[in-house]
Amino acid sequence: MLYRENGQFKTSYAADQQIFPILQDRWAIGLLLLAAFVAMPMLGSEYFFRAILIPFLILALAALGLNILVGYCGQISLGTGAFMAVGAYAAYNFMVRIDGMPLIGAMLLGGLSATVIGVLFGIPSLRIKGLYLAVATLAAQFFTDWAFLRIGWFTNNSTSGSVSVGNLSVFGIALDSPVSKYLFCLSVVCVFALMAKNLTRSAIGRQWMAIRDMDVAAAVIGIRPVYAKLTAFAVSSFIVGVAGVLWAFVHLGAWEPAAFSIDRSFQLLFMVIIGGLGSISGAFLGAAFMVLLPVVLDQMPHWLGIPISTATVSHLVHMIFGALIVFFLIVEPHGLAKLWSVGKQKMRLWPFPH
Amino acid sequence: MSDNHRRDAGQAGGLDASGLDTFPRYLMHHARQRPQRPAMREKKYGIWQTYDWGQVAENVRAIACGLAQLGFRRGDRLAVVGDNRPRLYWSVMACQCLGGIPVMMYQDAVAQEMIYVLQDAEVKFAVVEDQEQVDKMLEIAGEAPLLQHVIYDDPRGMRHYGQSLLLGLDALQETGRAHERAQPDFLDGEIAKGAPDDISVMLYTSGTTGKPKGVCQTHEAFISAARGAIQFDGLTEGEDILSYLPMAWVGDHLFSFAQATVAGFTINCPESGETVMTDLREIGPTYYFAPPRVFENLLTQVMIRMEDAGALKRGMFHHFMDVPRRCGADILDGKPVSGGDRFQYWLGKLLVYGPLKNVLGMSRIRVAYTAGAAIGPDLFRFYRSIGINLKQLYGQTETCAYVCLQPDGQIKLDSVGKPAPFVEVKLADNGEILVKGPMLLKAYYKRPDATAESINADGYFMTGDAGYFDEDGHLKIIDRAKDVGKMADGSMFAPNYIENKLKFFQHIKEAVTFGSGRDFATAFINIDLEAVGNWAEKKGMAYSGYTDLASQDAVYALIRDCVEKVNADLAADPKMSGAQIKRFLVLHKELDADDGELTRTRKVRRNFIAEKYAVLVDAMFEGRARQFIETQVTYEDGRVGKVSADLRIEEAKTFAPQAGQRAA
Amino acid sequence: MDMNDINSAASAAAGPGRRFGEVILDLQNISLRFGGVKALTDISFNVREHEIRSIIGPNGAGKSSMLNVINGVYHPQEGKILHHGQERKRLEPYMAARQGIARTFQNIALFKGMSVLDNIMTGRNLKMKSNILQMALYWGAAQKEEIAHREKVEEVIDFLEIQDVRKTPVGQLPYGLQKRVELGRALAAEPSMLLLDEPMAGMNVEEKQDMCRFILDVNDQFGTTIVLIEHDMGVVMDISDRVVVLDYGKKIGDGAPDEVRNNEDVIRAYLGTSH
Amino acid sequence: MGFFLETLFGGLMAGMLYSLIALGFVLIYKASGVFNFAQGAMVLFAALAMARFAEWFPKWFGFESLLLANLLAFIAAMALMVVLAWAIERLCLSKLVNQEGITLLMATLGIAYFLDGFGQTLFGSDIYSINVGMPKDPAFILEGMFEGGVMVSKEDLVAAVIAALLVVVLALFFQKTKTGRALRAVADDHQAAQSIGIPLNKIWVIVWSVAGFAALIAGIIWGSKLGVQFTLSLVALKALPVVILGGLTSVPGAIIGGLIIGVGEKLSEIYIGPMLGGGIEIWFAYVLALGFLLVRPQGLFGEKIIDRV
Repeated sequence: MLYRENGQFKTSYAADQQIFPILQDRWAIGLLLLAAFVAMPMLGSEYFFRAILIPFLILALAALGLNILVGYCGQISLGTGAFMAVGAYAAYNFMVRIDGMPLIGAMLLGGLSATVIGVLFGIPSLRIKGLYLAVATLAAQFFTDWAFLRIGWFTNNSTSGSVSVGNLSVFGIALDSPVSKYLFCLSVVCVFALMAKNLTRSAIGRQWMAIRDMDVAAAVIGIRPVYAKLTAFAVSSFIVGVAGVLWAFVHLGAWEPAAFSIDRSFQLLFMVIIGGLGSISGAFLGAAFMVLLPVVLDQMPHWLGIPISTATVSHLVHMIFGALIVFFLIVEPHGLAKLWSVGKQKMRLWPFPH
Repeated sequence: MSDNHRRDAGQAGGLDASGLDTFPRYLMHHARQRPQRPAMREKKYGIWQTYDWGQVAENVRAIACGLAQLGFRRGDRLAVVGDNRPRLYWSVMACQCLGGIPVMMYQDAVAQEMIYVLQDAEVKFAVVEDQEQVDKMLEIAGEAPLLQHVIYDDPRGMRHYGQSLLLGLDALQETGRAHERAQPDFLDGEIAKGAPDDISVMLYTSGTTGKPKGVCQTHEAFISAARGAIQFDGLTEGEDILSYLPMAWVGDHLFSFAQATVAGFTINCPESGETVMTDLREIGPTYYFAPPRVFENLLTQVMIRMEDAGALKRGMFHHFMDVPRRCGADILDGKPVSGGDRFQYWLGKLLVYGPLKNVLGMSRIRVAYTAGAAIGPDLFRFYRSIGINLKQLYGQTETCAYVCLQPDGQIKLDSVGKPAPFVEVKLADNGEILVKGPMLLKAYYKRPDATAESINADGYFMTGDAGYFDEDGHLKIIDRAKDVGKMADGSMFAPNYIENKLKFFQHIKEAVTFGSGRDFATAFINIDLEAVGNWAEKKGMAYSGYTDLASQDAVYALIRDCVEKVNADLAADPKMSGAQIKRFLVLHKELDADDGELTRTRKVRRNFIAEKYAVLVDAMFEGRARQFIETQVTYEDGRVGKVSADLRIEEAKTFAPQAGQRAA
Repeated sequence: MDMNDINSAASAAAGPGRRFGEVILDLQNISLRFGGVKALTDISFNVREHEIRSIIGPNGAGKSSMLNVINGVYHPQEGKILHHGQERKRLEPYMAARQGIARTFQNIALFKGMSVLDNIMTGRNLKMKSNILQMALYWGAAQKEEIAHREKVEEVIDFLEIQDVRKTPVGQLPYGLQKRVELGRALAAEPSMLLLDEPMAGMNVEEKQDMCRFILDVNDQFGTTIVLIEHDMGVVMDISDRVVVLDYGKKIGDGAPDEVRNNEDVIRAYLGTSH
Repeated sequence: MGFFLETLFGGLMAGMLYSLIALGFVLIYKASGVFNFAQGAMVLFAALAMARFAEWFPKWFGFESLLLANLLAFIAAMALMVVLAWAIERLCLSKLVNQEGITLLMATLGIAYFLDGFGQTLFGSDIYSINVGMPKDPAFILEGMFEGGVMVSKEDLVAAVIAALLVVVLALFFQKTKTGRALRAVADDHQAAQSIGIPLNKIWVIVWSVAGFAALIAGIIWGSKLGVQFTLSLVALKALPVVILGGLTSVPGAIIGGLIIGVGEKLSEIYIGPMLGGGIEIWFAYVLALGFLLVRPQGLFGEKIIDRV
């Protein structure tokens, strides 16, 4: 309806292959970024940053990483929490053991550590598929849960089992306020989202999708399954690891292994399914949905004046998520992102139905 | 009485002192003035490959020199056959540079039809698009002995063609570049030899009667027509036009070739026939020209697609389509309108007109023209009401399609506007429209008899159309002058006029009326398979094809309704009330250009049809209720078959002259 | 079925000047078993450069298994394969692709979640050299490479006349077009040998005609060697240079189309029953 | 030595329970190709139903007999599991026919989440106990061979007997009843199953009901031992490596796999655990299964997977 595409013709492949080929979309994304970077910091309350925006951004980043593995490459993972944990603890160790380690450096090193572990646990994917792989990734989950709990070295022999970081700063700017934390997360997420998008529209992204859609055919045109799958594990774990660092350092500040339990893994998988397998925007939509729904449900009794206990709310959330997973798998496996793009397509063809 | 209308009486023609009086000079001028501006774009390999004026000039020079090297001389004829491709336009320009005459041919003509033009125009060289056209040329080369070289643009599938006649355009350009390097001044010399009254192009008339005639137009004629139009509508080098109508049609030659070359704007060539709609959407031309049937097909598509929409959306669509019917014209023409309507129109623009234009690829249109046939009032109103500045013009191949234009803000549904700049229009005593101006043809090729017949002693071209000027000086066309006949009782019978009224109904695709010298008028109807088919599907009617659908009772009832509405309309016009359609039938087959029933521009060949279907005509006037007929048909692949049917003839209500109401 | 149209299209394009080269692929005494089931038994035949080599036989004769052996999807338990004169050890499909062998599948094996353009782009993947970091930045070399390969892919799209669907998800295309896209994906790899597994199955006459034309054009313009499995005898006999006939996993005939047509074993096993 | 045997027995007992849960997985996988991640949630759901019904019925109907309460609760819980099986088939599986395994797996994850929430909404989320009269005191066996004998929990013994019985019952069901044979046919060939005259969707309902039954038994045993609480749902995750080890399609595989994992877990915890800091029970089973996967992906008793192109 709002689209005016006449005259937006492409005279070069570079223009044709850009991420948002439609002018109106570029405007929309520009406005969105402007709102996120400028308007939000001026308007948002502290609660809003702490409880909604920051978790949303970090979980979206993790979901983005997971989506590369599950949505683009078709390799299931139930161990996302483990890779987040690896990122978080690795970064923690780099911070406490190396003097003057900058936050960004620790974050990237944390990501790299997660990559190593991710690839390690991804190796079984070369021989096994689907549910078997799910078990392999679960193994990663349980193993790391245990390792960070029981092996004192990882926690710098913290007696309580909990570790914490303080006095974060980036390029000399202290991350002490919710707004500064929010802006830091936002920047990281934007950079990674862009890079993830670039990968998925490049040769490597096509290799992943080829493996996902039909692995035999992919091998026959010269795609090495080993390479495609392991790169997907590597890239996915890297992003997930970085998200783990942000979750631990920026969002929590002090944490124990339970922060990255199997529940986290499931939560992220659900985000990806509800948001949309195989799309970048799906990760954001899924994360927004998963973060907002409990908040809304929590507030609902107040608005409606019906007393519902917090426990009941959390059970309701479980039920709704469970039902939605099944619903989306049946009705729209590509999730909210697909609904969004269908809506967009309708807008482009408005007033025609198709 | 003789009525004489003319604009810019002080100026004799379109040429001025700038020295830009031939197309090659214009080309070289743009190559110097605006070498970086896009001259042509072609959707190929997924993107719009762009050629700026500098590149176009370089390519044209290479082709021209290549042709010269092959022995192409001044005055030689070069046939150009194919879809709208940049390199074919360049070939036209190259030919003009050398003082040759491009002969534009319809690319969908079968080989046998092409023989005539090749022979008549004594074509020596041909530039064709692809293997398909090459095959046709090779098939008939034996019958056109003068043909020396066939140059093809697209080398696809040509590997094993060993014929010495053939040459690739790439190879031609290579030799041309070598030639140019050897004799850098050669081509400029040839361009300098050109004169404004040299023939710039030969376009063949569609030949409603008799064999096609080659219309010879000079550089001056087309340049004047182009300049006049550019000045009239304020066109600039920034316009974009999508060229997808046959290059052999005068409309494409004026709008795409001549005007773009004069104004320096951009020609855009679609990727293929299947992608025109997508390409139109992408380019979003600012300047647009198409015959009414294109607009009609688009509207039919719009309506059919809207039918699939949900009830809410459909309701919204129809509601907002009604708003401009009330006030749209006034808003476009800047007249005062109530605030409520203004708001509704604004809302409609947001919800319907704007998006609709976007989907149709018409968001950026500043000026759009239609011509070539009468346009239905509903159709015309539709496009104007969604905010497209659609106007009508009047002209023919012999006048570079340039006689009358509708000025902005003075749009009438049933007129073709005022005489265009440099054009003088007057009416003969029998109502025939006579025109004079720089855009007139130089001659019909090798047909002095025909030339003399159509240009009178005072230098006026006799259009053969009958019409009159209304009180505002707008020209109104009624019919072909020779077709306007009299009924047995002496009242006027204008078949085209009635047929057009019939064709304005979406369910009627073609109509042929008879009545000259008879007691009453009758009509053959062709239903529109898409529209009627859709209508039938909605009613749950089963049908197995055109012939079956055309014979159904419900369809007859539908058509009778249309005929009666036209009758009511005719009854209101004292001059026409005697020509109401009393009997009609729905033909069992679609009239087809391949069967010779339509011209290539889809005009009905009435006399041919009257002869071919004489049994049916007789049956209608003799009052029979049924008539058996067997007809030969030509299929798309060229095979010939027969269809037969026992056709029903039905009566339609007629109205007393005073009782009629305006319906259409 | 009336195959005259296809035949004429084929012979027009085949024309003169076809050149056969050396034997580039030599299969010697190949046997393949799945568990206890014998799919191929002691089969030997060769493929010459630039020829169109057809494999025919009734359903279940082992034709597809043969192609799968050639490009490394299956590994025969016995026998030798010489490619360009060198014996091939255990070969994985992606290695076959590296050696210039591309193929299409009997049941369309397109990447359903991707557009036509992306599907064909995957065919270029072996030729793309950017590393992950460059791709993530999508800048400089990576973008240039992407564009360069897009140009090649557009040529394939143009060649196969599928311009109007280039951005359509392949799942939405009709069957005949999907087959064409699959051929496009194989062609994009610029293979020296193309294995086609029933490229015309399920097509109407017009689509078959088009496909025939494409196959002959590929063979002719790019000199690609083609190994073809096809059920339509009219097509096979018309466009093949040599034909090998399988029945129950055994070779029962091999030679020029006319020889095969007159071979009694072949007539009994195959032609006699189905034609 | 005595200590070793004690550990071994302990492991076997735990393994028997793993086997029970794994049985549920195998049944469903065999009959419908679905890897049922919700088996754990079903165990929790069944156990919650059992515990709460046994608590509520005496109050609602005014009787005090523990036996009657347990009996009624068992019947009601079983009925609930049948309804659940029917609902899952109706609302979910029937709409995902012919989807890829990975999609079905994610769907069962959704079901698991839903059941977790649903069960706790219906029955509450505290810790409940199931008292079906299981003996709680330990017994000593083999006193003649070792000093002090070997201590085993009677509860475990009873549980093991029940589990073994269940396996026998299921085996009989599959071998001797018409429905059971149909179920086996389904596993081999869907069309053959239809020719027996039982519609596929009905078979699925039956299979899920049987899996529900297995879940209920497992739930009761675990619940009476450890109390019914949310973690029960996670215990079921332990059964995953069991099926991998034993082979997804093999009933005996589920039993033997369960025993191996149970024993391995306990022994490794005692003998390797201290070297690694303890608590390796959590991952031992998984790492064992993972290692096994790399060597023999089809498991001990599973059918070899052949990809045909």
